[in-house]
Amino acid sequence: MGIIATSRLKSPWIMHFDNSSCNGCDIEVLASLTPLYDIERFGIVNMGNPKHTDVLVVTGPVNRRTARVLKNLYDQIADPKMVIAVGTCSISGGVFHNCYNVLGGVDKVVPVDVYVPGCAARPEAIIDGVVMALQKLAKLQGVAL
Amino acid sequence: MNAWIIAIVTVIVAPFIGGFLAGIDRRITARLQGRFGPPILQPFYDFFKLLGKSKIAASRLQLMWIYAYLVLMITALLFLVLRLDILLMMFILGFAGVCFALGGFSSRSPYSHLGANRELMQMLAYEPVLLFLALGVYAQNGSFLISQIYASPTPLISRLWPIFIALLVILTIKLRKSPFDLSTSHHAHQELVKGIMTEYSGPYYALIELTEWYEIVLVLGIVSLFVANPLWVGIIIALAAYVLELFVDNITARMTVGWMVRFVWSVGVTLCILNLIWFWVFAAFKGVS
Amino acid sequence: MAPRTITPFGPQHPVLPEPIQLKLTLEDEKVVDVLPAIGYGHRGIEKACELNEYPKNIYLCERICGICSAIHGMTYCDVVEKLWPLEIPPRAKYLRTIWAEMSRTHSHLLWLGLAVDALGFESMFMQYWRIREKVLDILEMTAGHRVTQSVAVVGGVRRDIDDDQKKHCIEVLKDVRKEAEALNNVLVNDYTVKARTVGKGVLSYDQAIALGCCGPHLRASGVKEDCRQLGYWAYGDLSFEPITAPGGDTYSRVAVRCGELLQAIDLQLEAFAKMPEGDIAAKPKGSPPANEAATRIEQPRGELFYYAKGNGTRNLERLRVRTPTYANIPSLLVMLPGCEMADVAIIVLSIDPCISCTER
Amino acid sequence: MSMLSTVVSNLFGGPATLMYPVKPREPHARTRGQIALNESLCDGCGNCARRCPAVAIEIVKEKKQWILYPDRCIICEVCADACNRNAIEVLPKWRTPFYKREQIVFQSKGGKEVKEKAGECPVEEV
Repeated sequence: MGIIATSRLKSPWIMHFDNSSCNGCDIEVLASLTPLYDIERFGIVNMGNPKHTDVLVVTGPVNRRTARVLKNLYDQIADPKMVIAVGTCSISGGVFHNCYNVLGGVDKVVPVDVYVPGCAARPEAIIDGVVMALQKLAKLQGVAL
Repeated sequence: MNAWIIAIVTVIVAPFIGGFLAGIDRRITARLQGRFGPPILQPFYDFFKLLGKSKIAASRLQLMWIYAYLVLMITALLFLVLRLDILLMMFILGFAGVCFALGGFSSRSPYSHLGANRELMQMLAYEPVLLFLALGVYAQNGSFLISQIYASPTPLISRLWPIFIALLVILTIKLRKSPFDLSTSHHAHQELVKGIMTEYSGPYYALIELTEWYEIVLVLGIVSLFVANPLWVGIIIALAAYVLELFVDNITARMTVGWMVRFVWSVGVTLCILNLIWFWVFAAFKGVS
Repeated sequence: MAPRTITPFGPQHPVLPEPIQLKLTLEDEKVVDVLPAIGYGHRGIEKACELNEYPKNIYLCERICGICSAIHGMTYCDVVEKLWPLEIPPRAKYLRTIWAEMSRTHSHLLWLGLAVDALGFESMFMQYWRIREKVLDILEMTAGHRVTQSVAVVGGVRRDIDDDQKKHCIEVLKDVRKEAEALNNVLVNDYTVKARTVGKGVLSYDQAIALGCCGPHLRASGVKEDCRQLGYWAYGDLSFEPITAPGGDTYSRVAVRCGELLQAIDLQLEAFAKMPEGDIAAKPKGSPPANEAATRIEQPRGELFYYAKGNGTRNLERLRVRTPTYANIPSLLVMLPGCEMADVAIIVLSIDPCISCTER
Repeated sequence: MSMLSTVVSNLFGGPATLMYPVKPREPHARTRGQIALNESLCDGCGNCARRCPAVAIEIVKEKKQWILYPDRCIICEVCADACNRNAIEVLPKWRTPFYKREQIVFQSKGGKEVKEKAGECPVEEV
């Protein structure tokens, strides 16, 4: 099992889902794939398909319509899976706290492992967030990162 | 007895070569795009991680097709390394492709269906060239046996270079590189998500990756047949062709299925037919028979 | 007749980073019908703006859209200023223009990257986004954040661009212009890109007007209309002509945005050269009076329309936002039927969809 | 096909990647990363909390506490502009991600008296 546990930490495939966010964090998630940040250095690939994903990256506050979609996507991901909430509004609703269609943070619908604050979260912070998610996974598995 | 050892060694070593090549592919692709790129061993990390994921299958049937795809691909590779019949190898390879497409059809996802449709269209494009290649080998050596290619003093490329060019074209399809990464693409920023592979997850997706590694070795092995004597020249040519594909991948956009079939049939198949006609006319003038 | 399948395109899809669903009815690979299902991005910002005190709404309006957030914030300030009415200082006008054009530069670079990515041209996507990082860097240097600039306040702008920053900005912009021009030449002349875009998703001149399209999408159909021609902020002092293309197809839209990218950089350079000295903000007195006002601003995606009604208190009576993407979505119903599944991604992206703007 | 020159120059020009965790990027002076309170200057007037668009600041006047909710803060810097005593600092370093949503409590020391109106957090009715 050792090699599988190590490999898990070296190859987190992410899927990005945008629940009604303002696009700020979405483009920052995309920007972290591009040459200047290049998160593929850590083996991170944006798969865009829940069946191949390990880490669900969620941006934006959950609203009444995307809550069902988010739950559905989370259920389709095979274990072990992690969820990262990127951006202030995906953590708590942030500036949209008094919008009538906003339920609040992502953790109202799916369990969140790491919260990446920032509005919009910087690519560096997103990299930090993924690394912290991996550290949590490593701790759960009892292997060193 | 000797054949058994070669077969076992091939089955074990080929995935390592394929995975290593895939890792180099990702690194070079990243460098071509101005990025740093993942570690060379990244495909292996991906593979083992996928093995450790929980098993979710959209349908039991697709698993059968995936196992068949893997077994047939290994069989085709064994035909190559054991220097058996090239025509039969091409048909086994074709059968493997059909199994993969049927696997795509056996779940209900529309993306998977469209991907499988495109996979069949891709086969329609590359199968004729592979068969013409087998015919060309027969025309030159009078035998379909790969061992004859190795025994023959004149390399295939000296007379079959048009077919070699056609093979380079379909290599793009086989390696799923742009402009022909239609049924599925490596980075999945595609209108069909992951196309034919959309519905596989976890260990089953790892099996597909494993099969792809065998496939890389197999198609590069076919390329290396063109200079079979000495073998190292053939291997260098195969690796050069692989790097060429990486460049082509990075300087072209993805084309459509119709364009691909038109292009391969008009350029690839025409080259193959002209090659064979020229070959036979040449032979007739020489008065061989 | 081939069997029909209904393929959901979205709300989660790797090509579209945003939640919009298109129910595509396909015959094999041919799209025969399309039904956009929107509402995934709806938050209810207009209502929330009525609950908030009016200065807070700047930051809420900026988060209508993260890509053109500076423009949203400044447009909101613009419409609230019209309630008094309040004249902003000339330097603030120039600074707003510069930040708006900087947003346009990064938005168009972003769009060009996403569009070529939808064509499967990953290496060019990486190049456009690499250049874009330079623009984001000067945005961060001048405004304080890469994405949400938060530079607007009612009465002017919050931050000034000093001489060192100005010099650095001009340097970077010239560099970006050179690189972007080289890449644009590659893009518009590339055979594979042409093969995928020429003649795809055609929208004629009359259709574009009848469907009420706006922005580069409209100009790509040959309609010479640009809100910046109204001369708001500093645009009256700057010389530019709207860039149009006659084709009305996806290729024309790519070409128009390539041209506008360079034009936006030229406008910034011109604005930097002409920028006067002076105050950067006027202080508004009290609350907005009971009055109504509307404003039209050219966003990277087209015409942005804000309507505000004050009632003399610190809250607005009503705020109405009409965003360009919302106006452009009906044109999808004309462009998509008849195309191939492979072209859906690029045609949908060719209107530069910004779903968070659309649904607010 | 003219992309070839670009990819070749990329291949030989080396990657443009900023090796982030090893070599972080120098932040600009104006960068809004996170906010923090200079506790000695704060007098608990509540301007910041009243103006915050995201209701991220809470002031408990009895305990002289200034509470920041980092999960709500959108780093718009309005609080820093609103503060009459320049007690709120904007640091260019972004806040590190966290596993749990926790509030950050600053104990204000300055301020002779706590004004009556302080601590009125505008929690809007929805």
